[in-house]
Parts: sequence; structure tokens; C-alpha cells
Amino acid sequence: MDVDTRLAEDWVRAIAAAVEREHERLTELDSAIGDGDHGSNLRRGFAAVLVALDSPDSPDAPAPDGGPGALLTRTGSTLISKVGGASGPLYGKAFRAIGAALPPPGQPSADAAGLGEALAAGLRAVRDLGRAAPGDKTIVDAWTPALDAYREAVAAGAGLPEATAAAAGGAERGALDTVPLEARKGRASYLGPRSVGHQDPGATSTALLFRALAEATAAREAARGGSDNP
Amino acid sequence: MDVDTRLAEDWVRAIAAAVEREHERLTELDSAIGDGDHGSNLRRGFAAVLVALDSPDSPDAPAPDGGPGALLTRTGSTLISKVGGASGPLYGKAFRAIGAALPPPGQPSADAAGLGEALAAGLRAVRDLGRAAPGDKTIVDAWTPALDAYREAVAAGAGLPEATAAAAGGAERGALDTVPLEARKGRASYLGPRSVGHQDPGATSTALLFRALAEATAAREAARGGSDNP
Amino acid sequence: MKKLINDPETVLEDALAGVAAAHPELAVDVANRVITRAVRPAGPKVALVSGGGSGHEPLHGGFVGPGMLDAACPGEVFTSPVPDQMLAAAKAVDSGAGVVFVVKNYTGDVMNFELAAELAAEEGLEVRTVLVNDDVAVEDSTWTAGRRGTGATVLVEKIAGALAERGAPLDEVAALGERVNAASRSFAIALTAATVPAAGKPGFELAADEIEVGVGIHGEPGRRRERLRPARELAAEVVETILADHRLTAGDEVIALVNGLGGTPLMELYIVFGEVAARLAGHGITVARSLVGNYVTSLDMAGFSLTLTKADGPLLELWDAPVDTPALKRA
Amino acid sequence: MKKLINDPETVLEDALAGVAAAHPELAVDVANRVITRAVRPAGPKVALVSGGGSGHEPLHGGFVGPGMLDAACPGEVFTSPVPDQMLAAAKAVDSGAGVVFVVKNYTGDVMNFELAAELAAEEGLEVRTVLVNDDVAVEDSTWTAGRRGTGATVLVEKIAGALAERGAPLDEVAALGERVNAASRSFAIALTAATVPAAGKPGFELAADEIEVGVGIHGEPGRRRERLRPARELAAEVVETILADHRLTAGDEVIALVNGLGGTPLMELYIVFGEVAARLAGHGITVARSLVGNYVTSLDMAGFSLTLTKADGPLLELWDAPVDTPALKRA
Ligand SMILES: Nc1ncnc2c1ncn2[C@@H]1O[C@H](COP(=O)(O)OP(=O)(O)O)[C@@H](O)[C@H]1O
Ligand SMILES: Nc1ncnc2c1ncn2[C@@H]1O[C@H](COP(=O)(O)OP(=O)(O)O)[C@@H](O)[C@H]1O
Ligand SMILES: [Mg+2]
Ligand SMILES: [Mg+2]
Ligand SMILES: [Mg+2]
Ligand SMILES: [Mg+2]
Repeated sequence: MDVDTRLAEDWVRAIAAAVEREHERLTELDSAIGDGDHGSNLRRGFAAVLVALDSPDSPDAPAPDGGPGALLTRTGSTLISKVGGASGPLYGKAFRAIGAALPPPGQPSADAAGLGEALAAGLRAVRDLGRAAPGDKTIVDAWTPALDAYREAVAAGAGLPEATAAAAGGAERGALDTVPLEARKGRASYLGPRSVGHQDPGATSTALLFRALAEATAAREAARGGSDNP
Repeated sequence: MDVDTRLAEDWVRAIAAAVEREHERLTELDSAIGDGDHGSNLRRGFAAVLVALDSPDSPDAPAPDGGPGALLTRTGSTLISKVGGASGPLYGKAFRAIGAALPPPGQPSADAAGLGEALAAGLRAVRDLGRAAPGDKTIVDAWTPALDAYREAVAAGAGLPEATAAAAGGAERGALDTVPLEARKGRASYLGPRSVGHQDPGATSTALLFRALAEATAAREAARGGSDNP
Repeated sequence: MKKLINDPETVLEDALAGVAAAHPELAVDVANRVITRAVRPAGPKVALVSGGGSGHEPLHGGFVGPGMLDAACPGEVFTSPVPDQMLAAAKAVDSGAGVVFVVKNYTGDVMNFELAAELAAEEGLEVRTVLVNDDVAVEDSTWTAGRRGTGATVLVEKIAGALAERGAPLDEVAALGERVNAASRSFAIALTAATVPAAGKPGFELAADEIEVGVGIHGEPGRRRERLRPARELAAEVVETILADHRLTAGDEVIALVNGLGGTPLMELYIVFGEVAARLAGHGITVARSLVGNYVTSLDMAGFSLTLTKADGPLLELWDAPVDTPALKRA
Repeated sequence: MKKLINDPETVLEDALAGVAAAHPELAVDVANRVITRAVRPAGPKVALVSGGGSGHEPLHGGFVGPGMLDAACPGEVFTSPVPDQMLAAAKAVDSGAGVVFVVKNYTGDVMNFELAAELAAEEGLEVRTVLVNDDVAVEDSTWTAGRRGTGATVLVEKIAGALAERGAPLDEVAALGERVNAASRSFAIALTAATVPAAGKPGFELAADEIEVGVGIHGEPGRRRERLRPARELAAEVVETILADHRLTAGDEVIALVNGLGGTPLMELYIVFGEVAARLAGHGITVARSLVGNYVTSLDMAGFSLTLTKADGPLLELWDAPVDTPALKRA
């Protein structure tokens, strides 16, 4: 199993479904230490991403034969165009970086290691733009352990399903681990010590994003009967 | 006993004391069907009246030998200058009319009948300026029965203490009788039927004013040993 | 009660001190409670004097300046000013051309201005009074206190002020003020009640989903209580209530004022204005000019009023004339 | 939540429709969410573009017009606009002389404007960014998001806008904007929390006698919670907090903005302004110019902010220059 257009699309749709399901919780977390819009921001963004996927004539739609890279790049661009706030550019740039890191059509699609490089490019994009370090109570604090867990699994010989499941677990642990942190970036930083004791909304949505990746991969694997584990 | 400067001053001081004691109740009544300032309006006004009485050099002080008429006229002017709102001009004009109706210094001071004429002039002033009729839920609805009761008492041979006591009783009944009325003048009229069921603040302060007159007269009478009842 | 005040007893003095500090273009006589222009008009001109209870800021002090008022007399909160103030104001600004009192129709305001007009006449001033009574929420009859004066006051002061600035004589300025008032109707909806500082609590209580329809600007309750509805429906109700009373037909032009009552953010007022304009367009009525903002407030009350003034060429020309006051400026 | 809205999801569109209907002097591109001047400046001039989350009205759309902004990009409520808006705005108003982005320092705004600047550069536009970060309530270091941009934005937009209108080149306009920002400090106190329409309830809860000291303009809580005190004491605290950070000494002149956060009546703002002016006078600091009113709001939040900008002759001259926008006008 490798990262084809169908898997990329399944992933994006799974994120959209998760955001639709969880937007109230995200907004609630953001109300506690931000400005109470993280859920609606992502919801607006992924709704637009779905519209683009479903209407191939729209200017936001990915090129039909652009492969998974183009689909994710386009997803990133749509997020940048529609979300606003801090999370829009961050996730937007991340998806664009992921997309750019995947092989173009015509070349063999990415395997587990290739996806790992793409996810690393996503994290680099977030850090370049937002200049947050681990421990600043941001998206970085979920993405970093997700990537670490993913790489560890791949190094131990895991395929996409296991590696993405490991990443989701890492992201979820990372999100939980933001609770005791004092925010140093984003709006929550204005609260200083008052930000302690709350889970970071962006780290939480990053966990949704990795869980969606694991789900999409697992569903795909199940459909294929788990035939070609490496 | 007749209406001398001392009695006029006692009356005004008794009103000021009553307003100081009852201003919260007046404001509360005015909150229900007006704009919640009747108590503070009168308090501001009578505080200024007291200052004028107590500092004979102030421009608002009554002329020292002007008699009760001048004292009450001056009181009316101070109310006009300090109260504002509806009650300021109404009570101001009323006291000016009462003062003007009392005999000037040099002439014999007013007896019970003379005070009755002065109180009638006060009511006329209120009605001329405010154009309210009995039943409109205003000052007029306390002043009218007060005057009726006063005149009846005088006609039945009462002196000042009895007649002013009767007037106070009449005013208090009149104030109570405003409860079922629908206001047709003043701010309360904007409420239409919603003004029903509340006692009119202005009628209530008019009752204080007549009760103060009765008290001042009774105190005077007591001090004099009730010597010269007619 | 949560307010940025020092003491409920001194709100007026303290606010006047702030106005004096903020506006060198105004002269604030704190003792007499009179606000005038710091620089007098060059030649003789009819002077416009207005006033009323405080708590409606920027009305009236915020409208003193070239092209609008010559003086304002602020009373205590929601309490008419006293005749002495109006007399002092009239004497301060009369240039021999006479004085127009712009009076909102409330019993207290009417009576105090009436006494002031008497006193001014005794002192030899020529005074005319323009009574503003635009609020269609109130039944108007000789047996009632009549319609309240609300949002139309801004239009009367602006348009009559422009004519006065051009040197028109006393009777013409007063007649125009009356014409603007007659061409104007207003209606207001409150989402919350106002809290008078001295009272310390809201004038009435509304549940979380209730609105008060047909309120005045003194914290008094309105015609009736209803459920909160979308802005579009509230705008429609306000427009229709005014049109039911006002002879406006397709092809007419209006000046529309969507006025915040003090506690409502501008964003919401723009939403309301958009709905009002759309509704009027549906009737074929053109919004020739408009104002959106806090002009005639009721302390911290949340809500809005709509004022529609039927306009024609000359009225619009005067509306467009230059004005330079703290709250209304036009080059 | 009691608001004059149709639907929490459409507040921005609906408000823009109202702005479009109310201001023929503005061109509102509802699809792109860009507000520009209806009439373009005659010759080439540096264009000022600003933007940020909505809910701060009149900022920024209310400051579009001759002498101030060329375009504004309103985002969703309290959410930075997206780069597409800023790019569309920049392309719409660039006359070849370049574009200055005025950006309030919030992570989202900074990043979105950064992406927009990249895109604009790709399209051949010359762009400079002026970052406004005046809020002394926030600790400023490279390890934090830095000071927030609040009230000083109005001064930056006005003063840099005036210079741009005079034909100054891009780098000078940007440098002046930075100078105004560097000369400005702000601090805010809230009496109530703001309610974001989509959230439906206040961002934080305050007891009847509590205030939140050091709040931002996005409904976020502040530095600490205190008891409500008289306006005089609050004004003193705000002035002293700013002076502790700002090098102002006796003899200095300032432009002072006492800004309402949306739910506070003008009367209270004047009371605060009077106390601020008195306190500054006690330090020998002169208020050379002032603004009192709702300029940078936070939806329905009650409270105020104070901005002090150290001023000199040239700055004051540009402050006094003509401006003709919905929310700020000067002949
Ligand atoms: N500099 C940054 N780097 C990485 N993530 C950040 C940064 N700043 C903020 N975030 C993330 O963005 C989240 C908030 O996103 P959102 O609420 O959509 O935007 P906004 O703060 O503009 O309202 C925060 O919870 C945090 O995880
Ligand atoms: N036209 C009128 N004639 C007589 N009394 C009136 C009239 N209008 C109002 N009042 C009286 O004035 C009272 C209210 O006074 P006050 O609250 O001091 O003034 P305001 O209504 O201006 O706030 C009412 O309760 C009523 O009794
Ligand atoms: Mg947020
Ligand atoms: Mg009253
Ligand atoms: Mg009153
Ligand atoms: Mg946001």
C-alpha cells in the first residue's frame, strides 16, 4: 500500500468529517484560552475543501490527474484562502508542504517512508511560519510526537497502517501533554500562567488530523484485505 | 394661629426632611412607571432650598423681612432653578403661586381661609402649566382632594391645624387612588395600560408636601399650647 | 451596576469636565451647565439652542458647532435641564437675530423650556420653540403627553442649523425645524434596559430572549414585550410600523438614521441598516442619505431606533451642508 | 446571547451589505470582502491597506477614505482575514507607488498578511508592512507572540494615511507608520466580556463588581481581575501603567485616545477622559489632541482603552490633516 490520490482524498474527507463532528469541542477549548473560533475556522475551511473536491469544475478543485501531491497542495491553498486566523496559514502551509513533498504523477507514489518525509515537511512549514518551538503549547506539540512515533514505527518495519496509527497516538498524547504547558505563541500566550491547565485547541485539531490519516489508511487496508503489508 | 414666616419656613423644612427620608421610595415608584429620578430630583431641589434658607447671603435666600409669601416664592424659584424634569417647574410654579397669593408684609397674615386660597392658587399653577386633569395620574390627583378636604374643614369651622390635617389625609387618599388609574400625562403615559396598578410618584410627593404642612402646623400649635383655636 | 463613573451624584459634572478637556472647540460653562461654540459665528445669525436630560450623548453637546447648534444645556441624567440653563445659553449665544429652542417632547423638557422662553422674552430676546415629536410608538392626542422626541432631533438640529448658518431669519429657521420634524418618524427596539447611575439597577428586566418594542430614550419600557427575532424581522417590523404612520410612497426619498441606543456595537447597527435599506427598497423608497451609529442614546441600553425623514432637494442640500461638531462632521 | 443579527454564520456578509448600503463613498466587494474608496485618488500615491478580524468596528472599514486607508479587509469575527483578501485589496488600490499593509500584531494577522505580501511580491507589487504592537498589557519578547496591536492602529492609519495622501514615497510612509507605532502605548480595562456570535456566550465571566484589567480586543481575558473602582482610580491605573512603560516626561505632548470597547456609553468615556487628562496634567504632560469614542471595539464589551502617542509638530500636523472616512472626518 502506498500514498495514492484515493488515500489522500480519503484522508482529507476524514479530517473534514472529524472537524464537523468535533468543531464544538475545538471552539470550546479555544474559548478557554483563545478567542473561541478554532472549530468554526476549521469547519469553514474543510467545508470549502469538500466543495472543491465535489465540484471538479471549481477553481479550487485539484487537477484531476495531479496525483495525491496536487490534491493536498490544493487542500492547503483552500485552507489558506478560507480559514484565516492563525490556523489557516499554518495548516494551509503544512498541507501545501506535504503535497509538494509527495512524488509527482508519473513517478512511483510514496511509501511509508515517503509519507514520513512529507509529514516532516508539513511540520517544518508550521515551524517556519509560526516560529513556535516544542513546549510553546501549539500545533507543534502534537505534530512533533506524531512524527516521532511515525518514524519510530517505520524504522521498526511498520507499513502505512501501523505507522499512521502510531502517529495518531503520538499526536493525541502530545495534545494531552499541552494541558500543563504555559502558552508562548498564539493568542493563548496573552494569558500567561492562566493558560496552564487547558488543552491547546490547535494541538487537539492536529490530533484529529493524524487520527483521520490512520482511519483512512486502515479503511483502505481493510478494503484491500490487508494484502500487501511490507 | 396664622401663616407667618416661621410657619412657612417650618413647612418647607418639614418637606425637605420628608423628601430626605422618602426619596428612595419616590424613586422606586418612578422607576416602575417613569424614569426613576423623582426622589433624586426633589432631593436636589429641597437640598438647595435648605442651603438658601441657611445662608442668608446666598442669592437664593428669601429676603429677610419678606414674610411667608416671599419665602415660599423664593422656594418655588429655587425649585425651578434646581430640579428640572417635570416636577421642578410644576412644584416651582406652585410654590411661587402660593407665595404670591399670601399677603405681603405689612398686611395681616393669612388665616385658614387665606391659606386655602393660596393652596388653590398652587393647584391652578400646576394645572395651567401641566394641563393635566383629575384622573390623569399626576400631582393634580393628590392636590385636588387635598384642597377639597381643606376647604370642607374650613367651611366646617376648622382652624389651621385641623384643616391642614384634613388636607394631608385628602392628599394621601388621592395618592393611593392613583393606583388604578391609567396615566395620561407625564412619562408614565407612555406605558398606557401598563401604568395601571402603580402609585403615581408625583401624587405621592404631593401627599408628603401636605403631610409636612400638617406636621409643621401641629408642631407650631403644640408649641403655642393650642391657645387660639378659632 | 457597572459603570465608568466616580459617583452617581457627579456624573454630569464629571462628564462635562471630560467634554471640556476633549474639545477645545467648545466652551463648557460647568457652573451653568451650558456648552457653546468656543468661536462665535462671525456675523449675527439665528442661534440654535437645545438641551435635555443627559445620558443621550452625543446629543446635544456633541452637536454644538458650526452648521448645527450654538448651545446645548445638559440636564441631570434623564432629567430635563432647568430654565436657568436655557436662559444662560440663550443670552450667551443670541446675536440679536433671535434664538430657536429645539425641544424634545417630554413633559419636563417642554415645561422647563416654556419657562425659559418666558424668562428670555422678559429679557428682550426673541425666542421660537421647535418641538420634536417623532416617536410613533406613542399615541398622539391632546389627552396624552403626545409623541416623544427622539432620533429626529438630530435631523432637526442639522438641517435647521444649516439654514441658520446661511443667515436665514428666525421664523424661517423655526419653520424649517418644524417641517423636518413633521417629515420625520422614529421607532425603537431595546434588547436590554438602561441603568440610571442614581438608580443603580436597570429600569426594567428582560429575559435572555426578550426584547422591548417601542421604547423611548429614557429607560422607560415600551409598547410590548416580544421574543428576540432575527435582525431582518426586527428591521421589517420597525420599517412597517413607521410606514403605517408616515405617508411615504414608492419614489419617495428619505434620510434614514439607524441609531444605536448606547450598548449596541456598530457591526450590529450596520446589519440592521442593511435590512432596513432592503426593506425600504422593496417599497420603492430610496435612502438618499443615511447615518449609522450612536447619535441619540439611552445610557447603556442595547438596541436601535430607526428614523425616516422624507426628504426633498432643498432638505438634502441642507443636510449635505458643512457641519463641524464633535459628533457630526462634513466638509 | 442578544444580538441584532440574522444568523451567527452570516454576520460579516450582512454587516458588509449594510456598510455598502450606508456608504456610497465606499466600494464594497462583498465576494472578496474588500472595502475600498469609491473614488480613486487622482494621481499615483502609496496605498494603505489594513484589515483584521471583524467585531472591531469602525476599525478598519470605517477608516477607508481620503486621508486614511485605501482599502480594508474584514475577516470573520475576531478572525484574521485571508491572504486572498489582502492580495485582492492590494491589487485593487495599487497605483504603482506601492502598498503599505498596516497589521495588528496577532499571530493570525501577521501570518496571513505575510502570505499576502509574498503573493503580492510574486505579482510584482511593492509591499511594506507596518506592525502595530502597542498594548503594554502583554509582555514583549522573542519568546512570546509579542505585544498586541490595539488602539494605536487608528493613529498609525491616520498619520501615515495623511503622509501618503501628500505623495510621500513608500518607504517614508512605512517608516512614519512605524514611528507612530513606536511612539504609542495602550492599555485596556473591561467591565464585561464580549460575546462572539458563533460562540453564543461571553468569552469569560465577571461578577457584578469585577473588572478585567489588561484585556485585548478579541474577548480574551486580561492580566488580572480586580474590584470595580471609581473612574478616577481606573484612569489613574491605566495612565500609570502606560507611563511605566513609555518614556514620557513633563513637557511632552501626546495625542490621547480614550476608546470605548463597544458597550460603554459616550458619557462614561468622557468621564474617563476627564480623569485621564487631569492625571496627565499632574505629570506635566499636555494632551495636544484627543479622540473620545468607539474606534477600536471588541463587539459588545463594556470598558475602555487608553492610547497615548507621543507627538511632535510634524506628527500633529499630519494628525490635523483633512480626512474623510465614515468614522473619522476632519475638514
Ligand atoms: N505560532 C504558532 N505556531 C503554531 N501553532 C500556533 C501558533 N500560534 C497559534 N497556533 C495554534 O493555533 C491555534 C488557534 O487557532 P485559531 O483559533 O484557528 O486561530 P486564532 O488564534 O487566530 O483565532 C492555537 O490553539 C495554536 O495551537
Ligand atoms: N402634566 C403634568 N401635570 C401634573 N403633574 C405631572 C405632569 N406630568 C408629570 N407630572 C408629575 O411628575 C411626576 C414625575 O416627576 P419627575 O420624575 O421628577 O419628572 P420626570 O418625569 O421629568 O422625570 C409624575 O409622577 C407626575 O405626578
Ligand atoms: Mg481562535
Ligand atoms: Mg422621573
Ligand atoms: Mg426625569
Ligand atoms: Mg480568531
